[in-house]
Amino acid sequence: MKDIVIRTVCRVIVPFVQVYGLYVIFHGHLSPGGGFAGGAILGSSMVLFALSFHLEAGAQKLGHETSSYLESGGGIWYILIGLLGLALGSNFLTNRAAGLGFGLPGQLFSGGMIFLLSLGIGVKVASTMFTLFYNLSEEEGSGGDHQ
Amino acid sequence: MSLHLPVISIALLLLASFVMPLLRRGARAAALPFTLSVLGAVFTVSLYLIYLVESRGAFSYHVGGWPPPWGVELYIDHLAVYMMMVLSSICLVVMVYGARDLYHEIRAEVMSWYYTLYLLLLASMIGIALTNDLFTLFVFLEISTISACGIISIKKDRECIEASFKYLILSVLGSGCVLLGVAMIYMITGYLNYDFVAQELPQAIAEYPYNILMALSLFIVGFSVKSALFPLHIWLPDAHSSAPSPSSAVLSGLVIKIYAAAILRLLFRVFPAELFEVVPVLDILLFLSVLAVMAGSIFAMVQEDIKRMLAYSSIAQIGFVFMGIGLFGNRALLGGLVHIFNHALMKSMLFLAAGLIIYAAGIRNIRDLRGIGVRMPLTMGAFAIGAFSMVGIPGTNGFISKWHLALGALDLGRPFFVAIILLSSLLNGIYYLPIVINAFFGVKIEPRSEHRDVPGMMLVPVLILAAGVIFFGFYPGPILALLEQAIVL
Amino acid sequence: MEVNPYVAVGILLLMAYVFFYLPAGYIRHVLIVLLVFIIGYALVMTVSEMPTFGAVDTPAHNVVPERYLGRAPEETGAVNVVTAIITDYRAFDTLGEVVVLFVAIVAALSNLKAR
Amino acid sequence: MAASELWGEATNIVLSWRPVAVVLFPMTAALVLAVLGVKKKRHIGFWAAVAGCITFLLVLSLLPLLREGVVEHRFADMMGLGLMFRVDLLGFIFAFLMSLAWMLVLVYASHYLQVEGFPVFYFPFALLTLGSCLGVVLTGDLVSLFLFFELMTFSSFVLVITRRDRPAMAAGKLYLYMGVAGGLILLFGIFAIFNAAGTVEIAPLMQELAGVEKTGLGIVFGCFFIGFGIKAGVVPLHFWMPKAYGAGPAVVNALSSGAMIKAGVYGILRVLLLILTPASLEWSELYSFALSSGYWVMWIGLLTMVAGALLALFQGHIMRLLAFSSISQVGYMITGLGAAAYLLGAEEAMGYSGAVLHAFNHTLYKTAFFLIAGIIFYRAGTLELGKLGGLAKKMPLLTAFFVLAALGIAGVPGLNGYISKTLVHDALLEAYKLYGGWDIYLAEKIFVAGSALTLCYYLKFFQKAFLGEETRARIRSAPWLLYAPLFVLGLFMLVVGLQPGFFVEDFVLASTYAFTFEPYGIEHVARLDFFSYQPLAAALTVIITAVAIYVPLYRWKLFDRELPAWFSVESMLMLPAARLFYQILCRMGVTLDHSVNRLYFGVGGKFLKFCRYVGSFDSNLDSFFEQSSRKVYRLMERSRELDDALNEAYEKTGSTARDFADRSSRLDGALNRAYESTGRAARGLADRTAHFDKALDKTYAATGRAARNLAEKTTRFDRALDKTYESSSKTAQKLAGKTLRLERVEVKEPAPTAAPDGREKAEAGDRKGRRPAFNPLEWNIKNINFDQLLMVLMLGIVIFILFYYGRALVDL
Repeated sequence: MKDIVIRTVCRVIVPFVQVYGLYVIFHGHLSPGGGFAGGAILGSSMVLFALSFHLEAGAQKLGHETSSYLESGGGIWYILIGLLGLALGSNFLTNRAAGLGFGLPGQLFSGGMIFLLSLGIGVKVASTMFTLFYNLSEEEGSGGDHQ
Repeated sequence: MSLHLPVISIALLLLASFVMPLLRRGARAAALPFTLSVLGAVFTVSLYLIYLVESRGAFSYHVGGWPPPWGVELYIDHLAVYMMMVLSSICLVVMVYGARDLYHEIRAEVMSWYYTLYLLLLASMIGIALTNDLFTLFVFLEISTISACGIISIKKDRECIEASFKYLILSVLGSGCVLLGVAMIYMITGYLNYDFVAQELPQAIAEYPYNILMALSLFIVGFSVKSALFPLHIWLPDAHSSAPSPSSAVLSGLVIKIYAAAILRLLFRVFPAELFEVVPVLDILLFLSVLAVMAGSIFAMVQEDIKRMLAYSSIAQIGFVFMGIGLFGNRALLGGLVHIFNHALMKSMLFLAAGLIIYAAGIRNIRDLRGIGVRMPLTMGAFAIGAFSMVGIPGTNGFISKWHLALGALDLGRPFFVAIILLSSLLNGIYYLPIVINAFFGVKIEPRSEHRDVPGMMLVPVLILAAGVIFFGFYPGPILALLEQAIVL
Repeated sequence: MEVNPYVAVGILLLMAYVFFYLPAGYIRHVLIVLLVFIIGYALVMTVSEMPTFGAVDTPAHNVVPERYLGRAPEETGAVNVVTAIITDYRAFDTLGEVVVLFVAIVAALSNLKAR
Repeated sequence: MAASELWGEATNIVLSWRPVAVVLFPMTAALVLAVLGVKKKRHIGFWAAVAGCITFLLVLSLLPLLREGVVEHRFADMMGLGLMFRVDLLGFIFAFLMSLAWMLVLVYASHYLQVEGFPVFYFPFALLTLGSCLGVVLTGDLVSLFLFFELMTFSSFVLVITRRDRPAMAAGKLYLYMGVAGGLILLFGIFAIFNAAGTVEIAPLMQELAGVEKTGLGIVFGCFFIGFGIKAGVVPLHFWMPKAYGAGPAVVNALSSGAMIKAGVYGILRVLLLILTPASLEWSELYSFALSSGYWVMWIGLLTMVAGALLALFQGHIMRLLAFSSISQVGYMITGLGAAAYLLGAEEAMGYSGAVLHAFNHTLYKTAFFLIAGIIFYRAGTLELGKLGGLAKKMPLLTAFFVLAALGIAGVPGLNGYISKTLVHDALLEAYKLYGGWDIYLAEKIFVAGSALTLCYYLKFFQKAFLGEETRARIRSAPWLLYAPLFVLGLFMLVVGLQPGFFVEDFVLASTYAFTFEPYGIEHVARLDFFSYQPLAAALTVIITAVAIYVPLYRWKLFDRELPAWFSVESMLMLPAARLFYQILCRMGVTLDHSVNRLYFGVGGKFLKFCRYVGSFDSNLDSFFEQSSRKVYRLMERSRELDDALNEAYEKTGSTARDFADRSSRLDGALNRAYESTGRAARGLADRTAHFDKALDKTYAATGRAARNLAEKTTRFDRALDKTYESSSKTAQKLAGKTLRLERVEVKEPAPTAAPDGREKAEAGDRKGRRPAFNPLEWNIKNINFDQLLMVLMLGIVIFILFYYGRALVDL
């Protein structure tokens, strides 16, 4: 798509969308939202970028390798936080009872592991959307070339 | 610390599967040892858990430290550790085999994906075995469904894609049924935890009879699609015969059984026993299992592809497990449950042996197996042991499960099922024994393709499983002792 | 009302025959439509019997949501109860969801890359 | 009694490893031989013979232990129930005869098998079979017995197919399937016993089975009888034997006939006389069951005896003749056992000891016969009786052994067969004495006839093979090792025949301590004088009858002729029976079929007519549709013509309209100009009115101020009104929403229906035309399309649960 209007608008919009996505992730424990929603917003911003420019341009911004690192990293992060509760002498995925809770309810840095877990989920969801979009569209593109 | 072991083993498997795609280039060679060591660790953990449960009884684990109705609970009882042991042991042995076999069935680029899916499959099955929560059950069900499809379709074959697609569609249908059932149960009881649901259900029966029945039937349908009970088995032969041999072994040996174990838990721990006096669910399961036993054997008799024959035979064997559930007696249930392990041993061994034959001689057709016993005596010897076990010759573990099933049927005064069991044994004999006879004593056919040497790393797992078949045929004591405590009717 | 399970299984098998083995034709279509209606009726019955949505005396209004709604902020530190449930009370399920995403992508990729 | 002094008490249990060693040693030896011996074919025979001898010595080593009591060894955990070895004197007798036969045959085979080219699997599997046979007779519970019985089936299957040619494979498959089926039937019996009694130990279980119905007991016993009877070759189940024997070499047949069929007999013996007879001999329901089952078993035995002998009479092949002879001899044992059960509480020891001794004797002479047949094959290269002749001159030693064995089997006084046959015969006589009745009388006569027939076919064998003109087949020399086993067997035969007391009293009668037999009956047997007038007279009767049968047959040269096809096994008994059965079935079937056919034709004809009618209706309908569509088409054409005409008319009117428009535009221009001039006049007028306007404005402003004050007052009033409106409008909105939804539902448009085009129709027709015939081989479940509501199937369960059980649940 080489429409200058779309490109310009997207270039302007994408950072805002991403900031909004991060907001949704980070304020998941305070307001409606959370890892899944915020991750979806983040992922869709990248998809938007790739759609409006070119697939390759998108791939330059966020390489396949990086996205698969993020992909696994989100899950590993989640499990490691779960094991943190275990390391602190409590059960798997324990939050406040294991001493992870800090801050007053309502503040940004509060709720202990919930914030961190949301981050992991957000990264995971965003990279999943992006990776899936990329692989499927590349597949289609290469299939078209062969025909 | 030891109480955390069940959840640690799940977390370890998940962690390993997450790490697996990160192993690139140089580290790729580490994928296999890494996978094997994780599987070995889980197997060791499962053995230790058996010891733990034997010594201090069943215990429950509250994930996140939240008590049951609020948080997720894992319940580690005898049945759970039994299933965990079965799953992890067979998975370990099959993976040792797959280490060499997979390279000629799938491309090297996707090997790490295969390990990932394999570990995820094991993790989800262990999750299903351990969980005490309906929704967690559903989540793990989803994981196992998708990863099971993944390890079929990873072999880039037209047949594989078709089969796994069919499997996916039907399996997702089953998952949908289960989800709907879970929702209904939650709607009328307000709980997701098994124990609390069981507490609430007797009251709920009076108020919402249709809901509870619908939920029950949805569970049964969902799980029978997944475990390929007779009229819903149509996805199984394609899926299990076209998959790579290690996948077939795991799918046929374990994946269809874990759903049977899950439905067993639901039926006997969640739903009240009075329900079964009014609703003939168990009878329906029983007769479907009888049909499965007969139809599976008869279908298997007309097959020409060896893996397809084994797949049909699995349909018959899952019928035995369901027969144990449907008979609803201590001893019959013992027979059905011990058949989970026994069949996992022998069927995975048979699939691996078939895979070895395909690997070494490139033969899939049963007629071409003539005289192969002379060329591959150890492989065919293991196959023969498996075949004897299928027939139920004493001294093999197939006899043990049939013995207990038949006695269980007689305990309940239903000799008809004994006759069915024996008849199916005879049918098994009719299609398994000629293979063995022809392989060893048949007139040799000149091999069409060149004969590859069988690597020891592939042969050893098959022999280990064959030794297991014999060993547990003579000393089933430990398994039976464990299961006797698992059954609380 | 007692019905023989044999009969039930027999009819089930007949259905299996109809749906799996009967060649496409009018009988098949008519039977399918008939069954869909019956099942639809059954489902409607079930739904109509469900507890009234939002009523106070629904079974789902028990100790579970009570604690979730009343004590989530102090117990978990999260003001948003939904997030508190999915990432703290039932964080294990959410781990499962994350794994579902992962397994979906792995399965898809392994299929695409295996070619 | 002397016996109880010689042997230990039945209650005294000696724990020992020896029975396990006896069973495991040959199996281990088999494994070692299989691994090491495949390459060194020459030595494998020697080592197998050594292993056989060691096994025999091991079996003999049980003897000192038996003097103290019953030898036992248990593996508690094995197979869930425990594996149990238990040796009493009866088991020992069978183990002794089996290991003896095996040792001799293995010694013989180590040389003999060079004619067969040393089949690789023979020796290991022979030893394996020996181990499992010993296991069958040395175990103490039914499950262990079953384990070894199945093992025996599988290992002896390999022996049966030693030759690997087509008939051998066919016979082997028949043997295997019969064995597996028999094993499963046996298993059913074991299940039933275990379920009813709670144990599977071989001990009197009748009391525990008291709750079982008599038919149930009959079924259980039937299961055991069929399961063991298949191995023993009882007549309706014997048909695998001639095939298997005809296809196997002598060394295999000697084992099968000499020892393996004894395992079946042993099983029947244990089940009939121990498990399914009451422990005490007081009259009860159970007791009558034992008696009646004994009666029927006796008759089956007699049938087996006579049928086997009759069929043996007309065999031209030595192996098959001997096979039928084996069947016939098994009949003696079964008869003896049946008589023992029938005489329970009186003279049961007579039948029992006859059966056991006959099993022993049969091993002696039938092994000898097969070994002799082997030597004939070794030297002459053929086993067809028609091609042999005059062997007596060339092989006098062999002839002597043959005569010895033949006289033994025929029951000539002084040899072993006489003793056991006399015992069985006496049992029948005792039964006649006790119960009377024409049937027992008949049974006794049949027994005599069977014995006479036995003598007959051995006479025939002798006459055809050893006498007459000399064979043209090449004769080669045989090593002495082939004759050595015959010496041993001959010695045993003579000893048993001349010193019957030793065997009968010290072994056979002593072994009754495992059972609950009447002491006086045992005494009676012990005091029996075999060389008194009555048994000798009976033997003489048999011989005279035999001669009376044989001479006419020989005179009319019924044996000399080449046996016609209808004279073979199948055509003598099997085929007529089958044909009769078939005809009866056919008669019934045809009648049924005919009537059904007529019914079908009648109904079908009607239906066909109906179909035709419908078809014609259909075609009428078709033509109707066609005609109507043609008319519609015509109509359409006409309308098209109309359309064209209309089009032309439109065009014409169009051109006139254009003219008209041109003219009107001109008119327009003129009008425009007129407007312009009037406009200018109007502007002047407007200027004037503006002045007037300003004046008016001022007045308005003044009035406006007054009006605003008024308005402020009214707004306050308005707000109050608004509030009322708002609340009422909310209600109205809700109402409107509902009506809107209703409207939407009503306004929903019907979906356009797509017309099927011709190609699809053709495809559908094609699919219908290619509907496949029912062929299970082509069942490919892959092709089933599950696009259409797979779910429905599962929901069948839903329906049933919901609508039939829901109501009952509400009442719960």
